[in-house]
Amino acid sequence: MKIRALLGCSAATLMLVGGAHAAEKTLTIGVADALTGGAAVYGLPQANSVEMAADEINAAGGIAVGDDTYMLDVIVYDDKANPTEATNAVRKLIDRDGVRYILGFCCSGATGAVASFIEYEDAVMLVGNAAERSITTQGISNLVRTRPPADYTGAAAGAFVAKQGHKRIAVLGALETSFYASYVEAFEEEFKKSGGEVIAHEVFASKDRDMSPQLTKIREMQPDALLVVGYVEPAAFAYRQATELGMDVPRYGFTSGSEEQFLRVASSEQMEGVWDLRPTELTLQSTTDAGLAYHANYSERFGDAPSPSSPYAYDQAWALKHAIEAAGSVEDTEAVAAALRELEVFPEAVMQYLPVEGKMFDQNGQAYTANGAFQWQEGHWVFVEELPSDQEAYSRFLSTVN
Amino acid sequence: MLEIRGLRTGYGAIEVVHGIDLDVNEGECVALIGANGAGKSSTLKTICGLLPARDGQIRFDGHDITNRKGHAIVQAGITMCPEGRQVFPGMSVMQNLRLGAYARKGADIEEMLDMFPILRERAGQAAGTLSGGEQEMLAIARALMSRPRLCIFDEPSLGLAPKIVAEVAQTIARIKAMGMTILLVEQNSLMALRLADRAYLFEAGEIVLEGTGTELQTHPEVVKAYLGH
Amino acid sequence: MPRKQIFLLIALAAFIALPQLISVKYYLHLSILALIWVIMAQGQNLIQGYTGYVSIVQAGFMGIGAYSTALMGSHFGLPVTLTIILAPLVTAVFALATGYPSLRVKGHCFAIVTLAFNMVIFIVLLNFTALTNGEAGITGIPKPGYGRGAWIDFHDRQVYYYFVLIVAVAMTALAALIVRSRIGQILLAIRQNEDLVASVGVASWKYKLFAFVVSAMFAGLAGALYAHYQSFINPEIFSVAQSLDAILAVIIGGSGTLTGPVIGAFIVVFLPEYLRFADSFRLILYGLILVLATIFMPRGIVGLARDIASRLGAR
Amino acid sequence: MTEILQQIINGIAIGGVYVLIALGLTIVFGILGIAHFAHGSVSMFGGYLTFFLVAQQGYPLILAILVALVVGMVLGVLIELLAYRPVRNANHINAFIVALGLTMMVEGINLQFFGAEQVVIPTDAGRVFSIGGVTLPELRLYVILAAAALILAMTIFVEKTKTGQAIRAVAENRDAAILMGINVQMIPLIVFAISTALGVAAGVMVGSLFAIAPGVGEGLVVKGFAVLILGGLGSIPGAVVGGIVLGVTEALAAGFISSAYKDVIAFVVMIAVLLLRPQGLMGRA
Repeated sequence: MKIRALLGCSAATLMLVGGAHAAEKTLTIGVADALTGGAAVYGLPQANSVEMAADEINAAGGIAVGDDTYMLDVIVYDDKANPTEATNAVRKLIDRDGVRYILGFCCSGATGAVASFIEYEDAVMLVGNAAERSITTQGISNLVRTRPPADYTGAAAGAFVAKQGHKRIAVLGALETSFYASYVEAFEEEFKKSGGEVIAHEVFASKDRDMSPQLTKIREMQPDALLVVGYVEPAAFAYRQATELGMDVPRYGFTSGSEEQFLRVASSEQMEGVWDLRPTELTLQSTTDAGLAYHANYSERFGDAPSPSSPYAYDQAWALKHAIEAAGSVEDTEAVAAALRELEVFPEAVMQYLPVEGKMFDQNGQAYTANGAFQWQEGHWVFVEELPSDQEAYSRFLSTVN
Repeated sequence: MLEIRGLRTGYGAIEVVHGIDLDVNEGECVALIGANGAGKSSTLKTICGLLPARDGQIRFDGHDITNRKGHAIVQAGITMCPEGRQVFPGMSVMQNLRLGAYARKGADIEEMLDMFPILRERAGQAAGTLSGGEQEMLAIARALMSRPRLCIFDEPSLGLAPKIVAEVAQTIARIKAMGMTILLVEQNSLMALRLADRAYLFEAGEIVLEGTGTELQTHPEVVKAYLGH
Repeated sequence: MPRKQIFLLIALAAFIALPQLISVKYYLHLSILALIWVIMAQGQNLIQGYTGYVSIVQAGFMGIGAYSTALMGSHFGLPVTLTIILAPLVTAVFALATGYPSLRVKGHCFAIVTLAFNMVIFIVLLNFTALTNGEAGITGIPKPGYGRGAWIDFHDRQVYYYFVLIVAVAMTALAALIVRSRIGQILLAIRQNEDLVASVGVASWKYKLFAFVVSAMFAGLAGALYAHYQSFINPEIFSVAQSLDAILAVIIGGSGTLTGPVIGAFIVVFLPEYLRFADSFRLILYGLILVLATIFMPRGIVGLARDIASRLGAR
Repeated sequence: MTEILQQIINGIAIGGVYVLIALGLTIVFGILGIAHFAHGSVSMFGGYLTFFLVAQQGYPLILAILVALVVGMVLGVLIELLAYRPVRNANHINAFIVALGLTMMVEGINLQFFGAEQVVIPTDAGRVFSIGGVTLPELRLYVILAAAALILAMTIFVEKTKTGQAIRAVAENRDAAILMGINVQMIPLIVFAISTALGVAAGVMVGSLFAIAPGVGEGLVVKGFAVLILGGLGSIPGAVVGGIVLGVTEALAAGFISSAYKDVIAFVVMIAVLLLRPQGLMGRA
């Protein structure tokens, strides 16, 4: 008994001594993301993945800045994907909690609201799944984004579909959502280059679940193929109702939905042959070792498989760690923001980033990943091929947009 | 049969009936007369449970029915043929009549149609499309459908042409002849007093005079104020 | 001095001193939003509290004000102060067009029809992308004044706070003037008994339309102030949910009073902060508060305070 | 021609759902004069419950629907007793505010119990019938038939049964109904039970044909009120005609005018009816 107490005592003393050696400090980082409401499907896994990354960084010894080691502490606020709530959440993080590094951001509206003022704050903003292009066209020096804009993927998709030999294609999608609209726009531009034509732009709203009127109209126009662009919940209905209306043309899409999400709505037979043309994101068939580890750790910790887009936020945390270490300061946000722009793709990254001039983020703060063509085959999404994407060219193009 | 003691009632902050005593005996026809707003209709509504009593007691067949729910009072055997007829305008004449018998089992509509032949002609028509006189007949027939022991009439002649008024008066007389106990409120005081065995005169929420129909018909005050010559 | 005026002065002094008392700037941010909501709620109160018509389109009108000030600025290059003044007028045009058909029905149906209008406004803001830029919204909306570093810099939140405070006080005063005028008396009479008003030969629809349009102009102004404060707008902020918040503000504060909307606006903005602990239950809690308040406190906090004051006074 | 026919078929299925929602709303409005705004969310609760029983508890679909109907009826009765009855005699605004509060509560409860992800009630009906190019999925056919059956049952109930007649009587003239010996305290409870049952049926239809998700109920209740205004307030035939008209209008608008503005067009039709015929298509002047 006595011996064990003695041992315990000396262990405590050792730890005290160790602690006094190099100061161990806490760096609080913030997450603003949709934790409730319809967008929580995207936001909640992102918030989870940041917390997981923070723990992993801490376990690996934290962030080393000079003699100090910083352990990460994460505060998470719900922005409900609503612009006012997002502004409130970030204001609170900066003004009240004294946070300088803000991660998360799944959804474009809320992200745009924060992006409109973040430039003037002593803070760095890392955007995840929000795909609206304008977020990285405003030249905001303290903002970076891990997800490529939707039109970057749309162009690659247009070239791919043209290659399949289709000439007349009908689009059905959430075209009021601007990143979907920009996907279609870029798609159309590429598609036209090989003599194709988009013969219909039909719209569904995010709450619509009955697309049969639009599909009936499209059916009457006898297109070669159908392109469905939108959130997975309505898109799944579009696929199902297209078969119910007896349409048997090839179906392409940009939805990034999981197998379970589609199977809840449509049968596997109804989904057979559907293409999803999207950023490669996290798919078990095409991922790296880091991706497999991420999937395993996330599943174990949260009891649920991670959403394919959640690593955008996980990678933010690691990018931040590397940038702070490179900048050698946690206080100097300008230096950290600059270091992010200079960062090379790091081994912990889960998404497969395509560097621009050797850097993870281009001069606009935008990162690029590979795009892929996935096809539904007998109940599963199968990775078929990588879509040809030219990130260097797109990056130059992005710099010209304002 | 019906005994009212010290009844007070009113709307919101305003009291309109200030403690009245009133009796209706079995088989009797009692009329309440008086000026507009004297509290006659409010008294009737309170008896039927449409308006809460603030004070006093209403007894029917020896049972206290003060502030009982409206439907319970109908079940106890009191029914009212309301002011302005209040038929269910979108429903047919037959449906209106059947509703009259809602509170009891069975319905002898044939009997009622024999008594009011005009309703037989209109049986399938929506009640709202009937003329005023026809609606009054329907309202009376509907009230009788519940086989009441006390039948209350609230302003049955209101807004009707003189010829129809006479018809209504005859009808009430017929019902009285059948042995029905009747409590009647009527603007047309002469008609009321001719029909009534006894009558009460209301003034500003109080009963100021009581007597047989014939007595009141000749009472100088009544003659001067209500019968007008 | 009468008690009422003393109370008024104390309240005003408190609002003026508020930024100096706030140590965490986040609460200054919320206070600015709350003052913008005061204008919203005063407008809502005119139609809901004084006229007795529950309108569910206040956020839609706020959106029209916000988008019109932003678009007039970016398309015609008009100065910010001018577009802020014009925004309520643009809103008034839309309010006239929506108010006329809506006011043909009463009570609950009026509420539903106005709600449909809010949905229409929302759908148009979302889909008319050529003008509104759809869901992505409009970014970089300029502040009033002469830019960063000018002697009055509206980027400074304290400055913006006092700016919004002045407007909110002015609009509350305007609401008071309207309520005390003959028009206000007729509006009150309409709430009490519309048929009676009509029967004495007053064309009640004109007064209702007036109340509706003025209430919309309040919302339009609030929207304009919001747009320039946040520098960002998108349709989401102007959905039906926000219109319901405006109703909540009036009911909780005390409908048909001038103080009620002020209290209600602050509650609507600050309450969510204090309900964070129950984040996922927030909707349930909100709804419960609304139901219980309507049943047990139908005259809002102001009504409750008055009851308590008069009871204390009676002792 | 095929296209128009197909669009009408498309519209009738959703129109049937609108009718059921509107029927529930219209009887409540007729009896209590209340715009029962929470109706949509309560209906969705029924749909969610059915999903929960089928997908998570393994109940057969029919049994699950029956349980949901009963639970829905009890819930409807509770809502009337606890929320609407206390404001019965207050200003009509208060009743509407209570309705709004209830909507928030029920939406919150749905979110809490069933989550934010969309939910689809699984069914076995996967066949598609095709007649001359016009297609009709099996499930839609069932929905149309079920809606028709419920409308018929509702009509028979109101026209032919004593309780149904009492409900109509209270709607037409509350005081006169009291004089008939109708217990007017009981009627609202019965009405809420029936209304909620119809709503739950609509919720099950939406949940199997489409999906239930946060906000769907609110969207549906607004459409339900549009139907009421179209058809005539408190009118049962009005709800039937208005619901079909709205459903078909939406399909035709989406198919031939603009899919982005189909809801706007539906509301414009409602406003036009309001201006030209304020009492609604089937309402009495």
